[in-house]
Parts: sequence; structure tokens; C-alpha cells
Amino acid sequence: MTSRTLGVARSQPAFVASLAVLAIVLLMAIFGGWLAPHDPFMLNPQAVNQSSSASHWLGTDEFGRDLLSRLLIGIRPTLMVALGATVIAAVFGSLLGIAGAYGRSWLSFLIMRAVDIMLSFPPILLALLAVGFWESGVLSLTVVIGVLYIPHFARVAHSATLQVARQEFMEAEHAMGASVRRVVFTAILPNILSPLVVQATLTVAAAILLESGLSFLGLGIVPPEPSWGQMIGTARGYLGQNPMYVIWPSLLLALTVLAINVVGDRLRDILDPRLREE
Amino acid sequence: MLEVRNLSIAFKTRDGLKSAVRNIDFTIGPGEILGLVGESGSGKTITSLAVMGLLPPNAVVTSGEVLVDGIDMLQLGPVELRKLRGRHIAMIFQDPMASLDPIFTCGDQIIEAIRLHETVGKAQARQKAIELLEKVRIPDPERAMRAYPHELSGGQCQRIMIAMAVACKPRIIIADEPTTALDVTVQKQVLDLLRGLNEEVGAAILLITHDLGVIYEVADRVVVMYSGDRIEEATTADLFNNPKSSYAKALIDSMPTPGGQHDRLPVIERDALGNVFSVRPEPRIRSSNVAAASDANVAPLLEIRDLVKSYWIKPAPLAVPVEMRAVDRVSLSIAPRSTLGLVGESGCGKSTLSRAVMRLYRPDAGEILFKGRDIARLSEGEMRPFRRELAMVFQNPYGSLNPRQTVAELVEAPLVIFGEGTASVRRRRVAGLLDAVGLPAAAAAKYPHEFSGGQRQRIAIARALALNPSLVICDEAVSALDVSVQAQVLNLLKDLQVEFDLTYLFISHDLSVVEHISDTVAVMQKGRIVEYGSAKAIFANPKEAYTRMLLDAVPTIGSDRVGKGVA
Amino acid sequence: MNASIAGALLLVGRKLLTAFIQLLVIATLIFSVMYIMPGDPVLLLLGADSNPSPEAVASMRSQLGLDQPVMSQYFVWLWKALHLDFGTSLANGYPVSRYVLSNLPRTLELAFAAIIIATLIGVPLGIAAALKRGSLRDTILTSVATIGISVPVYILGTMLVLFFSLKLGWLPASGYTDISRNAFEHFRKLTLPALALGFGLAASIARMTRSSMLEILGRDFVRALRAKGMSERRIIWQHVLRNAAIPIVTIIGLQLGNLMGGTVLVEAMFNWPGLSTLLVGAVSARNYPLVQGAMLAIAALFICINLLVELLYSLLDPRIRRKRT
Amino acid sequence: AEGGTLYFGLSGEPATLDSTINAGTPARTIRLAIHRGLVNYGADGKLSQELAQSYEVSTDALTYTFRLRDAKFHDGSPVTAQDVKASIERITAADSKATYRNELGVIKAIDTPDAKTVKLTLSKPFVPLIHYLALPESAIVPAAWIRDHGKDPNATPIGAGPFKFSTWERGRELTVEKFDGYYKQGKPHLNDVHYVFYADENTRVNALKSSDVDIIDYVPWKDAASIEVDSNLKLASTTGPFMMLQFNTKFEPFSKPEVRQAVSYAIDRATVINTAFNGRGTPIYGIAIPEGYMGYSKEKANYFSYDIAKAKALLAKAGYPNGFEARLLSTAQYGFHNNTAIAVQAELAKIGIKAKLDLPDWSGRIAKNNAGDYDFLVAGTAGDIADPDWLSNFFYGGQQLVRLNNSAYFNDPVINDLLDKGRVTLDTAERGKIYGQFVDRALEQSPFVYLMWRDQSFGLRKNVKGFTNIPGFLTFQSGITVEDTEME
Ligand SMILES: Nc1ncnc2c1ncn2[C@@H]1O[C@H](COP(=O)(O)OP(=O)(O)OP(=O)(O)O)[C@@H](O)[C@H]1O
Ligand SMILES: Nc1ncnc2c1ncn2[C@@H]1O[C@H](COP(=O)(O)OP(=O)(O)OP(=O)(O)O)[C@@H](O)[C@H]1O
Ligand SMILES: [Mg+2]
Ligand SMILES: [Mg+2]
Repeated sequence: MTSRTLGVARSQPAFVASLAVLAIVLLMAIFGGWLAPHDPFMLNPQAVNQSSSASHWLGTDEFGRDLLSRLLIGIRPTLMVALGATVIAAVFGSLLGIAGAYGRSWLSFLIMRAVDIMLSFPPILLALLAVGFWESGVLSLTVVIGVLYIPHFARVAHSATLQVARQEFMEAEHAMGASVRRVVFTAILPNILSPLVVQATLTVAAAILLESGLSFLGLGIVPPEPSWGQMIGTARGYLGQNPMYVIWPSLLLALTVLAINVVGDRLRDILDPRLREE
Repeated sequence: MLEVRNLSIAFKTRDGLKSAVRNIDFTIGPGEILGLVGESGSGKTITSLAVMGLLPPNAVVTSGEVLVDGIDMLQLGPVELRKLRGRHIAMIFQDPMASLDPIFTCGDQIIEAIRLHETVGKAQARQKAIELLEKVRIPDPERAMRAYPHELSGGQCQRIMIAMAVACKPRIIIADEPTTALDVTVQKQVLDLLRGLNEEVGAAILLITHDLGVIYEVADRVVVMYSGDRIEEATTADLFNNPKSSYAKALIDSMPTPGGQHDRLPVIERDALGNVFSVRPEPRIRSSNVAAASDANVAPLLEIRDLVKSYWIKPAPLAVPVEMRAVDRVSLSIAPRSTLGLVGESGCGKSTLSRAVMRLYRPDAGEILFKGRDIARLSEGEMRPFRRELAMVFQNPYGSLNPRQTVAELVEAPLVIFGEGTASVRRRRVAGLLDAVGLPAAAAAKYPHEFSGGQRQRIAIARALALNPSLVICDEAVSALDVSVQAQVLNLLKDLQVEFDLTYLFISHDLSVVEHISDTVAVMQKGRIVEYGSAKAIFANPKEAYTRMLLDAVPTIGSDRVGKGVA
Repeated sequence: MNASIAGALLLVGRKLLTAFIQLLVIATLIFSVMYIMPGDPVLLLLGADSNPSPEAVASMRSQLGLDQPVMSQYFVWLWKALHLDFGTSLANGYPVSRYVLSNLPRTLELAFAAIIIATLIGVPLGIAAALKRGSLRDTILTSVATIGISVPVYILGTMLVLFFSLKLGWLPASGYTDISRNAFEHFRKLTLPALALGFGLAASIARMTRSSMLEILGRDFVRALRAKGMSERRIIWQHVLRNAAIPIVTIIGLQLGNLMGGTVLVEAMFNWPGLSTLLVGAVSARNYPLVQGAMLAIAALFICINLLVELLYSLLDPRIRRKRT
Repeated sequence: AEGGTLYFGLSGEPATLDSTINAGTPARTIRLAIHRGLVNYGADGKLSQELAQSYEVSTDALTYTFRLRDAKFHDGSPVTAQDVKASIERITAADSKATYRNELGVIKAIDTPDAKTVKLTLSKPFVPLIHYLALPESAIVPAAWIRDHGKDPNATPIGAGPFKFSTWERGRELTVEKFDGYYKQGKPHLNDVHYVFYADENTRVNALKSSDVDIIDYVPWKDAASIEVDSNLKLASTTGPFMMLQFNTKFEPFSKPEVRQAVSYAIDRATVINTAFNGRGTPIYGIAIPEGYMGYSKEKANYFSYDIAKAKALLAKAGYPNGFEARLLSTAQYGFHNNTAIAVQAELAKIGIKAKLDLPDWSGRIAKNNAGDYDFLVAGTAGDIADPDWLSNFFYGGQQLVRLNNSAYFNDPVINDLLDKGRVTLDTAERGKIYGQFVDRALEQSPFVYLMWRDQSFGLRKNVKGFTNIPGFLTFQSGITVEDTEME
């Protein structure tokens, strides 16, 4: 067992490194608050927009708050929104997409047209609607972004299912009298998983960025709580004075997304038995 | 011309390399036809892929060389390899459906193959493609050119593959089971075509087949493989008259002989010392209630009345679709516990008929009475209870296996679907089924792509039998199996028939198999049943000209092959 | 032949009807959303920097017809829209259709330029990664793509501006010149925004291409193509890519659709006077007729793109075509 | 130098050019190039006679008599008393949407004894009237134009200003060109001005830096320094607008003046300035009356100080020793509003007031402001006019107790009284005293907590001369100085 683990580590350094990154990120999400070297909410008007120094390793933001501390406690809402939204979108979107491709014709017509309608509804309007109804915060943000990405998953799942549904093993399932549930979960899903995994990894990144995009409507994480997306969004204004401000969260985000992507790719390859043994 | 020296191939697995082929040696000279026979899964396809330099990514050549005109293929770079392939050395793949690009028309694919190596215009290439299709006896070449692979029958696809392979008159042809889906008349035509090339340009042909009759008729020399080893090489005559190895001997013994009606077919067994020999096993269960299968008093299990199924095809991309009747007012009936053999030329509608019976689509007209109930018009929900009793082995086994499921999952699927047994019961059942079709227990954890053609076919058979359904439709279910495994499977089918009162609709182009297993036989031509009666009567005294022609074309051992003297 | 024309007409008719109903649903939805949202166009119009009198507010409101019940406003709007009259902007009475017609082509142009750039970069990148799965090249390409995904467009855009305009002075930092006035200048100004948008999209396309290519590369027919002696390049570009195209086309279609209303940041940042800017501005100002008009335009475009994508599906995969007919 | 084209980067596109509606600074900037009023504010911040050559006010402050100069509209017709009458009546009409309809509503009658004389009669004395007439929204337009196009919001505007309207490419730019018949000799200097709309502040700054434009308004605070140091650019900066907190005086703790004072003591203004405005501002520890404006007094300017202990004591006295929770309304749409709120939140946390931020978009924020749906809010604004009556807008209780610019439900009879008196008192010294008393009372009641004067800057290329950022509240009317602007 251990030798095999070692073997994996040697043959898949990127994969192992990515797992490590994700593990660290998760740990930080849990313990970030304790690790923070400074009070992440403490304003220091005398030290705004500073670059790295001995006391502030990553520098400070426009309020003189310690960037490292804020990055650390910003992970949790970021991850919650990104993963939560992705899960919502993936679960509902994929099922809708499959139903839209495999279901009865009237049902698929309804579903796909509804998906079109949702897609043609710009995010900003949906976000505004949400602002009208809910308090802003992690939960509503997660739901809104999740709902926003449902149609994307639906489309991807739909097209992939259309392709799979034409293959002969689907006829075999049919001939065996497989229930819809079985067809969906054992025949279709595993065979369309790879585009879905890709879409999911894309969604994670997009959700984090969208979060910062929606904050100007008042749907973001409520300040002074930080999140990576919000930090990147704010930092944009300070590119000239404090480039590090934008670089740190972007770098962390890129690293995390990269890790998620590598793991996602690997997952995709593992799920494809034809590629597994190499 | 082609020389394989000491070739060994292994597969990378979790537990290190697993040897698949060991120390294979053979040579083929110009104008020579070398037969390669052997047990299903013995490494024939892998060997030929190695010759082409097309091994799957998880396979490695551990030793040996493949010399084509003295050049080692295994050392060539991709560019040089590419120049050889197709033009100099061509291959006909075992699974034609899977080997055609699903989204290009067959015509485009043939034209492409031609133009890859010959500088000819599109129209000229097209002309040539049509000629080729005519040569392989495709009935309506124009339509086949326009059709996508999924719109053709299994045998038609196979012939498209063959046409493509011979398009550039390659000097070496590797034909891997080129006639598995072809009826005997077409098979004859195709073999003639290959032989023609062989004579015309002195092509060297490596013919992989399990059909010893074919080998006998066309091969000059034969290599026999058994579980990865070459165990014998001899001229055809020597092999059949005087096989040296015990396996070859057993193989020849196991052949079903036309006319000879036996209850059991001989199979090859291996004793504790590793010696193999042919035995005729006793039935597992003595038939106690041997009800006359074709008793007129017994209500038929399945009765088909005036069944019609058409495909609508567009003659041109924007044209109005025209009707193509694949099944034309077919009426049949099968008594319980009996076997109906369905034979007919390739593309005559056998698979379409069986799919209609399975209600994979709604027939256009007619009735399908199963146990007296018309299932032709049932809704999906109403069909469900019947699905427990109907099972099918698809003609294209690889395609019908979900690539993302292990063999265990695939085989137990019917049990899972109908909630049969606990997990451990199912596991035992899967193990039993795999054993019965001659697959090792280790197969359970593998995925379909890790198997040979014959092995995949057996997985499909095991799955179909999992629930002991009442009616099993076998669409060319044993076409890719060597005689011994084929015998084993056929014996199994018979045993099960006795034990569980199974009924079979058995589609095959191998008349000796049909003769052996069927109680009644239907002969189909161009969508219609042209002759229908008891097996004995038809084989002894065929009435229709078409049936007679079929019977005449069966390659048999002992009959001398035509034009052998020329080689 | 006649029958096929009739069939085609029927099909077109059905599609049009569907599109119409979709637009109707969207219109209704937007109408409801706009009225549920907090905000008041009149206050924004009159009270930009000062305290308008309540009388002025009331007078403005009644002049704009905003004092009518919502339902009657809706039906009046709908009735007019059915006659292709989408009303006038609340802010200045300028016809909505003129606004939309002038801004729509600009967004379309930007979106198409971006998607073309993204496809030209993304597809080859994805293929390259797929062909060398697990290799260093794959890792590097994946990382580059990931950075493309996770660097927000405004940061990329800002960097492009800093470098190409402010530092090198090669390209204008922002703006729009009508193509009829100066085509060269027009395309110079299109370059940076299209690049900024395109890069991020390229990354997603590359990821999807890689995955989809891998799926197909494992199929047996690829082996058969190699046996024909076809060059690897041709196998990849002609056969594998086309077989793998459906998910790729899907994601490109999705992105193109998204761009219709989603180029906001880039349009704002490069002062590209497109539809997204118009829409966001209208939403911010609660300019209901303008939101409605812009949204309907976006939705209509969207439907067109979807039809296109579906058409492409069936062109790409004959097996899907069979299901449809 | 004479001639040339000026590219003026504006922070937004005007919703409308209707001369009676205050549709924001960009609209005013453009209209100030096209239109002139009887009087306007000049570059020095003082009233300057424009279409009116002179005017006099009767001692009871009930009649205003204007003598018109010889000026022409862009269509060539002379500016007559009829045009003035029509323009003012358009504002005061019953169905008018004019922003300052209320203020000008005191004009009871308009007499035109001759073509060059206009006499306004008021229903009650109203000293600040002349200042309201100086606003860009009181521009004089031709009577004929009002008759033909008065109701058409898209009509081509015609005024008597230095530039005439040329083209408006929606979403992109608006162009005006030199009016040769302008009544000021030798003005304007420029041939035409292109007002290019840059809603995004970073883009606007980049456009200036890459010399796509010659002037930009609303320089973001964070970019001010980089413009100052750029050798090709200069920064025209002034203070004028201020940031403050508005309270809902129905909300329990904020109903008490002590609590509001405690808030004022608790906020270190430097925090707000340094964080939300990059240090570009001046703290206000009193009432936001610009130096030089009536009511300003040095000793009251630092009535409050940053003093946590005092703040805590006041809170305790009001009965909230441990603080309380309150919703702070601001907007996420504008960074400086957003950041002010965050800074205030952090400062108030020190005395136990937990502010929960509510950050809708601007439109939502305005709606909530107007509905009184807040506990307290962040506002950034300026007075409308240079006359102390601007304070009424903020402090007067009266009929409408929930307005954009007042603290909701705040209604102090003493303050109302003083404001009433201030409007009708003509004598400057007397008026000064009244507003002095007003300031005392306002500080005591503290319905607003003032935070800071924020810098308001234009960025210019070095070769742009003559453009002035008018100090104080009038910075938003600086657009009038394009008539003096030259390019070198
Ligand atoms: N991709 C693979 N991975 C692992 N094992 C494989 C793979 N392909 C084939 N094998 C194994 O290699 C052996 C030889 O397979 P091969 O396809 O050469 O058999 P074959 O002689 O052609 O049999 P058949 O007559 O049934 O087609 C089989 O036991 C098969 O299970
Ligand atoms: N999907 C389809 N669309 C159009 N034509 C089809 C389609 N499937 C099959 N056909 C045509 O219908 C005819 C009957 O096909 P079918 O598969 O039933 O033949 P078959 O008897 O099983 O032949 P084989 O022995 O070669 O498998 C063939 O001519 C074939 O080309
Ligand atoms: Mg094989
Ligand atoms: Mg068939």
C-alpha cells in the first residue's frame, strides 16, 4: 500500500502536489483564524497599502489591515461559496441536462427551453432579484451563484448525454429493462463525467470571481469579512500603488484552482478506465 | 516479406508486467497466405497490432522484432511508420463497428483511405470506392457510400473495412477475423477478393480466424497459438492431416461437422499436467422432460406476425427521406424450449428483426406475441416485466458494453435491475457465469477494453444469461469464438435450455453451428423469410434456391480449395 | 421536393414560435424582477446631487407613466412591444430601439472577436495538452490555462493597458471609433478588449478540449485511422477533433451567449460602448424600458446562438441528427 | 492660443440635457458650456452677471429687477425679457419636473416692462433667490424653443452660452462647437469640445495618461498622486464636497443627541481620510461650512475632537454603556462610500456600537434613503449654492421629514426658526448672527456627524490653460470655465 502511494507520488508529482495544496487550503479554511498573525479587522490608517515588511509579510490593504491574516480567514467564505455553488450547479444542472437529453420529448423541450431562458438572463438581474429578497451573505451568494451556473451544467450535460444516448450500450441497458435511475446513474453519468468535471473545475474559479463581480450590487460577502474574490475585486483599484495587493489573492486563487484542476483532470482520467493503467 | 522474430508482448498492470504473447516467430513470403488460429484470447490480435505498430498504450513489446522487407517496424519513427501503413501493410480490424469513425459517411472514409496514398481526384476515388464496394458485394453501393456506420448492418460495416484495407493494394494484409459477420456466400466472395490480391500483386496475407474451414480453404500455412505461445506451425494440409501439438489436434477434433448431429460438441480441456485434449462432455443435466420442442400442440412462446420495420433514409442531404424496408412482413413462431436458427445474407434484416422483438424500437406494423400477449405496442412501463424474460446478445459486443463498468458490474446488471439476490449471491452468480463461458475469475474486475474480441462476446453472453430469461436472442453470439470455446458456449446454451426451459432465437451465418443448435430454421433474404421449417428438413432438403446456394458455399474441410494450384 | 420545403417551413415556424414564447417569458420575468427590486428611477433622475421637491417627483412619475398599476404598465408595454415599439428611455425619451440597435453590433463584434481569439488559442492548447497527457507539457499548459481562468478579466485588461498602451504606446488604452470613419483605428481599439476577454475564455476552451479529446483518443477507430497510414495531425484535426467537438462547441456557445450580456467589465474598462454597458447602466438607473429592450435583444441573440449550436450538433454528429428527424 | 479641440473625459453620460433638471455633474458640465443664466457662479466662486447686465433687489427682498445685456442665442435670436419669463415659468409651472421648482416657486409674478427688463415678484422674502438663479438649472433658453420643444427631452438644446450643441453619439461622446455670437468678447478660445464619457474611473485616468483626453473630472483619490508627479499632467484640486453620517432619528439610540455626539467623538477622521480617500481630504470636527461661507467660524470648526473616553461617557449617559447594534446604509457601487462605511464601522466598534453594513447598489441605496429604511447612513454631498440657505435642505424639518439629504424625522423647532429667519434677512451682519446661532444649535443637536472634506480634483494635461476648479461647493459647476480654457 505504502509503496504504491510512493509510486503514485513519483509518477504523478503534479497530482500529489495538488492534493497537498488542497489539503493545506482546507486546513487553512478550518484553522485560518488561529493562524492569522494579526487581527484581520484592525484598521491602521498609518500603514495603508504597504508592501511586504517584517510585521506584515504580505503587506497591507487600503485600510492598513494585514493581508496575510485576511487571506487566511478569507478562505472559508471563498471555499464555501465556490464549492457550495459548484455543488448546487453541478447536481441540479447535470440532472436537468440529462433529463433534457434523455427524457421524454415534451419534458426535454420544456427543460432545455427553460435553460435557454435562464441562460439569457444576465447574472446581474438575477443577483439584483436576490438582493431584493435576501440579506447578502455567504448563503445567499452561494445559492445565487449556484443557480446562475445551473444552466451551464445543464447545457454541458445535455450535449454530452445526446452523444452517449446514441451509443449501443444504452440500447443494451434499455433491453435489460433498466430503470431510468439506473440508466442515468450507471450508464449516462459515468460516461459524461469528464466534461462535467471540467465544467466543475471551471465553475469553482468562476464562482470566486463572480463573487467579487456581484459585490458592487451588494451581494458580496458583507464587509469587513474578507473573501478572495472580494479582495481581488477591491485590489484592482490599487494596482498602481500596491501591486502585491492584487497579486497575493490572485496567486492563491490561481494555485487553488490549479490544484483543483489537476485533481479534476486526474479524477477524470481515473474515471476513464481506458486511461487508468498508464 | 513479413518476418516476426521472437516477439513478446506484455501489459502493464498494477502488479507489474503481465505477459500476453511470448516468443512468437513466423514469416510470410510474397503471395503467401498464413493462417493464424488459436484460442480466443491467445494473443492473435495483439500480435497483429504489434506488427502494425499499433499496440494499445498499456502494452509493451518486451522483446523481438517485426521485419517488413528487412526493416524493423518496431524501430521506426512515426513518420516512416505512417508511410508504410495503409499503402504497404494494411489491417482489417476484428470489430468493424468500433473501427469506423462514427461521424463520417462510409464513402468519405473509403475515399479518404484511397486518397491518402494515391494522388487521384475526388471523383475518381469515389468511382474506385464504388467498385470496391461492388467487389465486396455490398448490394447498394451508392447508399452505403452515403450511410454512416450506424446505418449499416454488422456485415456491411465489416465489408467497408475490408474495402478500405484493400483499397491501395497493400503488399501485406493482416485480416483479423474478416468474415465474422458475413454469410457464407459473401464470405466466399471476400476470401476470393483477398486471394485475388494475393495473386495479383503477390500480397502476403496474415489471416486470423477461428473458422478452420476458411483456413483449410485458403491458407497455405498455419500458425497455431495457445495462451500467448506459438505452439505449432505447419502447412495447411499437414496440420489438418497430422497435427503435431495436442492443442491443434484437439482444435480440429472440436470442429462441428456439418451433417453430424450430436447432442454435445467436443471441447478442449486441460488436465493437471497442462496437456490439452478434446473431450465430448456429458450434459450436466439429463433431459428428463424432453418435450418435443416443435410439438404442434404447445403454444408458441414467441410469435411474430407480419412484422414490418423500415428505415427512412435520405438519398441526398436535403431530399425527402425514402423508405427502406429492413424487415418486410415477417412471420415466425418459436415454441418454448426450442431454438430457432435465423440465417440469411448479411444486411437482410436479421439484427433489425431481433431489435424489434426486443422492442428497442416500435415496429411499424405487425404483432409480436410473447406468451400470447402482443408486445409490439406496449408502452415502456408495460414492457418492463417482459424485459426480465427477454435477453439479447448484441452482434457488436464491445459497443454493447458500458466502457465505464467492470465485467462484474456488467454481468450482474440484469440481477441488479430486477433486484435479484443479495450482493454476495450476485457475486457468486457472476463467478459462475464467467466460468461457464470460459473466462477466468480475474476477469470480473477488468473493463471491457482489456479483453479480446471473443472474450467480450462471452461477457455479453454471460450477461444475457444472468437472469435465466425465457427467450434469448443471440445475434452472431459465437462468431468471434474459436471452435473450442464456441463449443463450450453452445453446450452451455443447450444445458441451460434443458435446465431452465430457455428458448433461443439464434442468428448466425455459420451454418454448421445453426444446424447443430437449431430445432427450426428460418432463412431470410432481403427482409423476408424465404424458407422456414425444421432444421433437419432444411439442411437435408433445401427448397429455395437461395438456401441451396448458402449450403453450397459452406467451406468445409476436405473439399479442395479452388485455384490452390496457382499459389 | 415540395414536401421537404413544407417540412422545412414547418420546422422554421416551430422554432420561431418557440423563440417567441421564450422571449415572452423572459420579458415577463424581467418585468417582474425590475418591479421587485428596490430602487426608483425618478429619484435617480431628479435627485442626482440635490433634493428634488416631492411635487417634481410626482409630476415626473406621472409623465413617465410610472404611477399606473404595474399590471397595466406591463400590458401597455407588451402591446407596444408586439408592434415592435419598445418604448423610450425613461431618462431622456430616446427610443430604446435606437439605443439597442447602435450598441448591439458593437457588443456582437467584441464578443465574436473574443471568441475567435479564444478558440484559436484554446483549441490548439487543449489538443497539445491532451496529446501529451501527464507530461511536463501538459502540466505547463494546464497551469497556463488555469492562470487564464483564475486571473480576472479586469486585471488582465489592466495589465494589457499598462503594457501596450501606457508603456509601449502601441495601442489605444480605450475607446471606440466607428468602422465607417476609420477602419484601422476601429480594429486597433478592438484589439485589447478582445484579447482581454479572449484569454480567459481560451483557458476554459482548452480545458474542455483536452478532456474531450482524451475521451475520443481512446476509441478504437483512431487506431484504425492510424492503420490507414493517416498522419497524426490529420487524425487529430479531422477525425478526433470532430468527434470531440460537441462539448467544445457547447462551451464555446455558452461563452458566446454569456458574452452577450457579460462583457460589462471589459466594455467599461475599455470604454467600449456596447450592449452590456447599456444594460448595466440601465439596471443601475432602473430605466425599465431600456432594461427590457436590451434584455430582449440579448435574449434574442442568445436564442439565435443556441439554434446555431444545436444545428452544429447535428452537423457534427449524424447520430444526433437521426434522433431529431 | 486660439482654436483647437479639447477632449474632456467625463465620469458619466448625462441622462438628459433638460436644462431644468439637475441630472448630475457631467450633465451640468456640458450644460454650462451651452447655456447661461441671468447670473452664474464665476471662476472665483462669486456670482457673476451673465445675461443680466445688472440687477437690484428691493429692500423688502420681494422684487428683483434684472437688466439684460445684448446677448444672442445660438439660433441668432436676441435674448429678451420674454425668453427669461418663459424660462422661469417653465420651471415654476404646475406640471414642471424642474429640480428647483420648490425654491423658485416663491416667484409669484414675472413682469417684462420692456424687452431688456425683467421684474420678479416674490410671494415672500427669499434672500437666497439670486443664488438659485445662478444654478445651471436656471438657464435661460429661447421662448420659441420652449414653445416648440419644451416637452421634448431629446430636442437639440439652444442656449446663449459660449458653445453650441453639435452632436451626441449616445454612449460615446457629445460634441459642442464654438458659438461665434457669444456675448463675451474674444471668448471662447476653443473651436470645439468633445465630452467623452468614461464611466470607469481607471479607464478615465488611463485615457488622460495616454493623452486620449485633455481633462478628466472626478480624479479618483488613489490616482491623484500619480497625476501630480507626472510631468505631462497637473491636478486641479479643491475641497468642497463632504462626507457625513445621516441618522434615522426614530431609531431608538440615534434619537438621542448624546448618542449622535458620541458617534462624532468616536470617529478618528484620519482613519476615514487615509483609508477611503488615500489621505486626500481634510477632517471636519464641526459643521461642514466651507471657510469663507457665511456661518463659518474658526472656533466652532473643532467643536468635536477624537475622544473615545468622552464618547463612551456620552453613550453611558444616554443609557448605552455597552453600545448597541445598528444598520449602516452605504453602497457597494462606489468605493469611497463603501470604504467610508467600513472605516466608520471599525471606529464605532471601539465604543461598542456594532454597525451592520447594508450595501446595495446606488439605486437601492437612494431608495432606502428616501424611504427612511436605515438606522444611519453614509452620505457624500455638497451644498447646492454658496448662500447659507443651502443648510435648509439638510436641517429643515417641515412637511417632508424623510428626504434624501436630511436625517430622517429630524425636526427641531429652534433650527427651523433660525433657518426661516435667515432666508428673509437681507442685512448681512444680521444674517451672519442668525447662522452663528444656528451653528451652535446644530452642533448641540448633531443630526449629522460630519467626517471630512474630500478633495475634488480635475486632472489636466499641462498644456490646458484657463480651466479652473471652482473651490467649495461650486466645484461641480467648474464646467463653466471652459469658456476661458485654451490649449497651448
Ligand atoms: N488493453 C488491454 N489491456 C489488458 N489486457 C489486454 C488488453 N487487450 C487484450 N488484452 C488481453 O490480451 C490477451 C490477448 O488478446 P487478443 O485480443 O490478442 O486475443 P485474440 O487472440 O485476438 O482473441 P480473440 O480471438 O478472442 O479475438 C487477452 O487475454 C486479453 O484479455
Ligand atoms: N439505422 C439505420 N438506418 C438506415 N438503415 C439501416 C439502419 N440500420 C440498418 N440499416 C439497414 O437495414 C438493413 C438490415 O440491417 P440489419 O442490421 O438488420 O442486417 P443484418 O441482417 O443483421 O446483417 P448482418 O448479418 O450483416 O449483421 C441493412 O441493409 C442496413 O444497411
Ligand atoms: Mg482478436
Ligand atoms: Mg446484424
